[in-house]
Amino acid sequence: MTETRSGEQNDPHPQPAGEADEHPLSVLLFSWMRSDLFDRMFLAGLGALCAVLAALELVIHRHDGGGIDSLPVFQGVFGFLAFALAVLSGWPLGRLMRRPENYYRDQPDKDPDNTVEEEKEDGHDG
Amino acid sequence: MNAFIDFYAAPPGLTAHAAPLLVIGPLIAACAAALSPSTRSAWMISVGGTIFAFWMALCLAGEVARNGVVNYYMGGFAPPLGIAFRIDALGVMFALLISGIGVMAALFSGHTLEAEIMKGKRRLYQSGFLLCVAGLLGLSATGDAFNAFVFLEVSSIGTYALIGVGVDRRALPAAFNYLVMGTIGATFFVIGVGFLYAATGTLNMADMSGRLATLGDSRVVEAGFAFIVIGLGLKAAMFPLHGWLPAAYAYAPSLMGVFLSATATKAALYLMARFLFTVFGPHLDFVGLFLTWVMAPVAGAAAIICSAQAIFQTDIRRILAFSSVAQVGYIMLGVSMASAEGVSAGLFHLFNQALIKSALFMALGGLAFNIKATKLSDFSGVGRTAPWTMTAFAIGTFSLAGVPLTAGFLSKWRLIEAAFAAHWLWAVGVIAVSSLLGLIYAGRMLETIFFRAPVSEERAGEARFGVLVPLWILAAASVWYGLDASLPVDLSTAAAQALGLAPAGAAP
Amino acid sequence: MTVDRLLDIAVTINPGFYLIAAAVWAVFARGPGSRGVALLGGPALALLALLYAPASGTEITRSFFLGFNMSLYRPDSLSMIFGFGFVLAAALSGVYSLHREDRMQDSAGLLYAGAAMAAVFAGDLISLVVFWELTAVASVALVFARQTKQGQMAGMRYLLIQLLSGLLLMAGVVLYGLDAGSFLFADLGQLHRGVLIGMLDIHAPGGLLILAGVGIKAAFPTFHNWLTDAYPNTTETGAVVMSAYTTTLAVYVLARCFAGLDWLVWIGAAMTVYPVFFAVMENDLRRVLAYSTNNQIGFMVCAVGIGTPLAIDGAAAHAVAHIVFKGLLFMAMGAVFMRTGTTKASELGGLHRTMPWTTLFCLIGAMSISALPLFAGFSTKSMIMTAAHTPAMFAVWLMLLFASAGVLEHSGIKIPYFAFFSHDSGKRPKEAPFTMLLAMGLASALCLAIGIAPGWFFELLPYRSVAMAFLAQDLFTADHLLVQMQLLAFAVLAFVLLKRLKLYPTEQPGVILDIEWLWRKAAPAITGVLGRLAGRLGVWADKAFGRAGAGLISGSGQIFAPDGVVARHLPLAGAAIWTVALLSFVLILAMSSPG
Amino acid sequence: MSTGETLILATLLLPLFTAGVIRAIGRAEDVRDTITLLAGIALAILCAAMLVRTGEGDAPSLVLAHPLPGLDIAFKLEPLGALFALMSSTLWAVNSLYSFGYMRAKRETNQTRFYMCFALAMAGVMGVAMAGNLFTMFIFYEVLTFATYPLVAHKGDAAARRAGRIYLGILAGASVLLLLPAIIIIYVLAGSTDFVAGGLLVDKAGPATAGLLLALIVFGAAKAALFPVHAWLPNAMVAPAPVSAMLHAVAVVKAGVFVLLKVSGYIFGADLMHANPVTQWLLWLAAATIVIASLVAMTKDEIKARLAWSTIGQLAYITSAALIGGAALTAGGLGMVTHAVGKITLFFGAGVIFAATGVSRVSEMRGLGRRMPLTFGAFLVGSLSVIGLPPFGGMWSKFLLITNAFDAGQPWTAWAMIASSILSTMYLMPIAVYGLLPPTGTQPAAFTLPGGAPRLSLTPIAITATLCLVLFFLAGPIVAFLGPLAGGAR
Repeated sequence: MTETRSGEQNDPHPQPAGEADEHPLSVLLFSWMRSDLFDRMFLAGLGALCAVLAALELVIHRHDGGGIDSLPVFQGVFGFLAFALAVLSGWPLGRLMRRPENYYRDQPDKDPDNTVEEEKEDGHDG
Repeated sequence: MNAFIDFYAAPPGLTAHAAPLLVIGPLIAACAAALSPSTRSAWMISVGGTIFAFWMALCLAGEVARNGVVNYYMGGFAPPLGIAFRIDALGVMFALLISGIGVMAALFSGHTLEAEIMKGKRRLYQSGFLLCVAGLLGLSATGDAFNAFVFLEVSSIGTYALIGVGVDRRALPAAFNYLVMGTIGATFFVIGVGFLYAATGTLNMADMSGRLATLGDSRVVEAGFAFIVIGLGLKAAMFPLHGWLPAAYAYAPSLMGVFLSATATKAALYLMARFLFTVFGPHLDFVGLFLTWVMAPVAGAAAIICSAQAIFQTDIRRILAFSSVAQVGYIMLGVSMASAEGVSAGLFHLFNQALIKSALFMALGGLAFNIKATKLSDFSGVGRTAPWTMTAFAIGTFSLAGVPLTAGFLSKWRLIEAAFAAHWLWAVGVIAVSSLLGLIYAGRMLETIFFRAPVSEERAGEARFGVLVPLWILAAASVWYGLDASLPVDLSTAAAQALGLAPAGAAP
Repeated sequence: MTVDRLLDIAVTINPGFYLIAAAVWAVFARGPGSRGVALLGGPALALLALLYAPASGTEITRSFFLGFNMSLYRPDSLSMIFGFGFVLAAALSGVYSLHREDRMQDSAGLLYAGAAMAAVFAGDLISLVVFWELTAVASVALVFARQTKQGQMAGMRYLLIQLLSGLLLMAGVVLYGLDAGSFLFADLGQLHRGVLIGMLDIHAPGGLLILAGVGIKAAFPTFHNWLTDAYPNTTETGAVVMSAYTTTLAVYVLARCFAGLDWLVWIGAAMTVYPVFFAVMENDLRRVLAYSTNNQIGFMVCAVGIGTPLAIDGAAAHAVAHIVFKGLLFMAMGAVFMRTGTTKASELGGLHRTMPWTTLFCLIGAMSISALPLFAGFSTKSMIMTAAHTPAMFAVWLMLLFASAGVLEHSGIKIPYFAFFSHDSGKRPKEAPFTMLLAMGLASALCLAIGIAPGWFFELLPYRSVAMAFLAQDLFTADHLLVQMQLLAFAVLAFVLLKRLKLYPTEQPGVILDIEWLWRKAAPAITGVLGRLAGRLGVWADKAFGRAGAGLISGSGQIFAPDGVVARHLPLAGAAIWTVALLSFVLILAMSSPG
Repeated sequence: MSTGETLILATLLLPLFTAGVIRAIGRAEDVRDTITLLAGIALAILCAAMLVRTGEGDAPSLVLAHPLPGLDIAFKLEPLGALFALMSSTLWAVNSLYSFGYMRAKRETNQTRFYMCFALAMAGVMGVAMAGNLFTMFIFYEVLTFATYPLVAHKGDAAARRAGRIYLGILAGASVLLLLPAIIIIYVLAGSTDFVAGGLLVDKAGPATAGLLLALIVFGAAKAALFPVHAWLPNAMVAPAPVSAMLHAVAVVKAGVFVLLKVSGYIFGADLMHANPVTQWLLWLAAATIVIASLVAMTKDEIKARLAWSTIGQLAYITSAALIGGAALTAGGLGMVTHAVGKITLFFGAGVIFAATGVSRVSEMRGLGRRMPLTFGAFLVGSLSVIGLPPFGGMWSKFLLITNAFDAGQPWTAWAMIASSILSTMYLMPIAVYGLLPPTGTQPAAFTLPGGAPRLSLTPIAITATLCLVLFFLAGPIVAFLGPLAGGAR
């Protein structure tokens, strides 16, 4: 912990992107991601890949269980929908179930007035 | 009695006359003490007289062990003309007890009379004490109902006087009360004996017993029975007739406390047992009814109520006195079972009780020089300043409360055993509860004595050596008989047999 | 005694004991050399013991202990693969934790690994219970090692739940063994194609209790919150260690005891699905990984429930692979946690600039868990998916497929994306220490090794021939690769589209309610009320007893005291009256007697 | 006199003699303390010798006195007694060492009386352990009661005296009112009170009588602290820490359950325990005691009160084993040992903390373990053992107890034990864990004692904590040793 905090203090003023303290490996491996080209082409590329994968079904014979999975591009469509469902359900569920950070009153005290109450709560949790 | 079978304590000539000598010895000593030149010589005579009596009791024990019963006719005149002594195992047990305690009390008296009795009266006091001893011994040895009355009164009259003589002013009313109640008891007793004489025409107890058996249902006999048991009940401090006892024991000079607590009520109990079982016999309906419906409940009540009263006393001697009444309850409870186990357990308890109570009063009396007051609180922390005295006191208290490894424990054990064997479960409960109460008052005394801070610094000092010797003999006896009770068990079993109660066979 | 003889004895010792011995060493170890001996020597010894282990199915120690037959070491092909996984985990976490000297964590970690390993090789239920409990004791130390109030409380909750699991297991084992007349695995079940699996009957006395006990450790739904509670609350190394053993051990025990139990299919399927939703909402990335663990264990549980040789192989293989890639992900998050002090997605982002190695390894882990072909997860999970892909279990297969897409979402994308890319948090932490990177590198290599050439790995599986056949005929076929790539590519497409459309929920701080609410919020409130009530009751009872006692004393005092009732009614002057009364009574009694 | 008789006599006399010597040389503190320690070690060696002989089947025996016909003060070793004697004597030696540190650090008064009563209490324990019949056992049971009273009331203030009165009142009261009559009734029924393998009362008492007697004994042996005769135990916590540790974790309370185990095995026998109608009720009561005592323990902030309530619950485990009888007695015997070692460690810890810092409330101990790592570490070990977790001895006893409860068809007892394990975690673990972790709120109390924890008291904690671990491996041999008690192997 202490090590971490000191690490944080070492550079208290983070600098903007594209900077000198970037790791050389990072430049090598990941800098292309920040390029405009990548930004523009990524979605298109991905779409193309999906199209190719769908088209390949015509060439490659697919084993299936005989149910709806015999529909064309079943796994692709299912993957897309499943992903979307999982992500989109985060909205309503989050509203329903998200509570403030210290909901369980187990965070270190930031508010000195809270101390007394915290102490009381401890007994029940043990 | 097997312990005494090969026991020849004296030359045969002396042994032959042991029965009268048992009584005459202390009587002569009493006269000698009264006439002796000094307090010290009176004390030595007193010790000598009691030792002689004890010696004679031992001789008798040997004779009884060998022959069963010792009959002795004064001047060779057989009853009904002559004065007859008839000593059986029960009598021997009491003779041994009374004379033994007498020796201890006499030893003890040498160092305490100075503190409690005015200078001029000390020799007479020794004399009175010996008279008491003689009376009680006579009671245990006589075979004649009227003589029993005489001996009872000899000892009682001595007692009344001796209680009142002390420096404690409160002793005077106590003695007066005792006198009144004791006399009522004696009168009842003699009235009862008169009834019996009218019915049977004899005063010899053995003869009386024989003739009563043939009489059948007789109002006269029944009236006599009632007067005798109530009269003796008064003397024995049977609940609720015990009112005289606490004050008498508590305020008397300590010599009397030591001696009376061990012997006086016990002698009356002896006589009562004698009449209940030898003269009348438990086979008579009214005796059975009395035992079951009067004696047993009254004894149980005594064991509980008086133990509870003892808890609340502030005066340490009154604690012991109430405890005595409660113990009488135990003994009577045993006797009222009318079984060999019960009676022998009761007598065993009686024996232990005599040792314990005299030891306890002795310990308190031994400190009379140092502690004038008798309040329990005055004894705070005495355990630290007088450890030897108070350790003996503690042993006595343990035995009183029935703590294991003491004689008192074993006799309570025997009592419960007998009660269970007689299917008296309520009596088991009574003894258990009363023992608990006993623990409480014992604990209260010991806590004050050992665990509280002393009241003041200068209150220090042990009892004198002369007191410690008999005190520790008694305390040691309590422990010894707690480890090996064969002697008192033997004595009490033989005594119960002498009363005509055969062991049920179921006894282990 | 010759060296040979010593070696003969050495290989008959449960390999877990070597790790436990190393744990004892670690208690006293100071300095990097000595610590290295413990952290690496222990696993090395255990690995040797594994390599020279006796033939499958032999009972080595059959001691008569406590009046029960116990078998401390019974290796077979099922235990070997799990043992192998635990050795890997111990070695990797050993390397990973070299950077920080903390003897308590070192020894607790080794003890934990040793206990888990010993449990896997135990040949009877009693030994299993003992080592099971030992894992709880050892692992809780790792939670406490966080040394924050949050950690303390989480640790207590963790310990209680683990203990509850142990007690249920113990009670179940006792009942089961008493009923069956033996506690030995060998006596309780029979071999299925040479492997002792599914040996317990759920309907026998105690069977359900055992399942419940194991179920808690396997984080069955509604019992899963100890996992999401404890893992985010340990130290950076603690989570790595913890992720490897407890749940994996539970999978092993399920396979050993309940393989083929159809409930497990549905329980497992449910386990794969619901964490997906929680993981989406969750902000703390280590907690996301905990949900992800839950989800992955679901696959294994489901496979165990299917119970065919291929499914069992899949469960075992996936369990070991999961140790590696989930360990790798936790290592990466641990490095982030160590360097930044947090793993909250809302506070992270853009770390790839200064932590590229960590980023790289994390990505390998993410691809592995997402089952991208040529990565470990693909090789192992495929077996499970194939085993489940039957008409009879079509619904289950769909659930697993949904969960696979979900994994990609939370572990494949969310973890690396929010930690290392996403919007720039401005944090510029140092790269992780070398030993940490080394451990991550080794784990990554393993992921690739299992993914690219799984043959050597499949050799270790319980049903070796089935696994080899699967490798030869199914794994790298074109249609298999195609459908997997379809699933992943379309899902990624969904991600990118949702992101562009701003439909992807932003990361926001907060706590997500889960079933734990019951014992973290409701139970304390209820016990608080009850406690206050009981306290009042106690005070009242104390007072009542006090009053009763005082009343008894004063009452009996009024009766028995020197001036009390008894004394008043038995005064000296009244004695004559009593005498006469008693005399009359005795007279009447005597005269009324029948004679 | 044979070797066996000499051994028994020496075992009895050694503590008595020690008590005398302590009394005589009370002023010379160092000599006195050394003698106490040496006596403890010597006694442990004697007990070990007896244990070995008993294990070889050559149990020493001795008849000391015949107070009444058919009633002997007799001693006869058997496995359980030998184990109890060895356990108590070993822990006495350890506890003596602890006492020196504690009593000196606290500058307690009346230390001579303290050590003397301790030695006397050990004589009582030895007597109870070696007793050959119920009568002898009762005698020494009472000796133990009375010898420990001054220790409980040691401080001598009003609170201590009150506690002493409750202690003596309940213990002596129950034994006089209930235990003694029961023993006498047994004596009347069977003609002796000897411990007989298989049961003295077999064929001598009907189920109803046996039930009555059992109830009398279970409540009469109030040292076993079954509800509702438990009240003395929390009250006795006014005593100094070594007393609580030795007497209320080892000697006194274990004497209570030891009596129950012996009575179950050697007076009633398994069949009579099973056949009589009272056993079931008592088992339910024991189960209730287990759970309720644990719940109460959770509410106690005062550490010794918490430990005392924990003891009440744990004793009921062993009482349950005694009630189940038969093979469960072995489990009870093992539980007796493991709980003694675990609990004495906890009491040692509580005492050292109190001596060093004056803190006796759990809520004030947060972070204290940073300053007293050894103490709190040992406390953790003791906690784990008492809870019943590996690798500590308590695990095996808990396991065996639960096994036997299930085996005997007493699932409620087993479930009560399981529930109590959870509860015991909740009341024991926070003490050590919160102690060892850095404080979160206020800073922990400072040492009031210069130099911190008394050195002499730390060694014993380390010893007993180690013993907790050792017992994990010794459980097998102990169970094998106790085998004859269960009437053969299972």
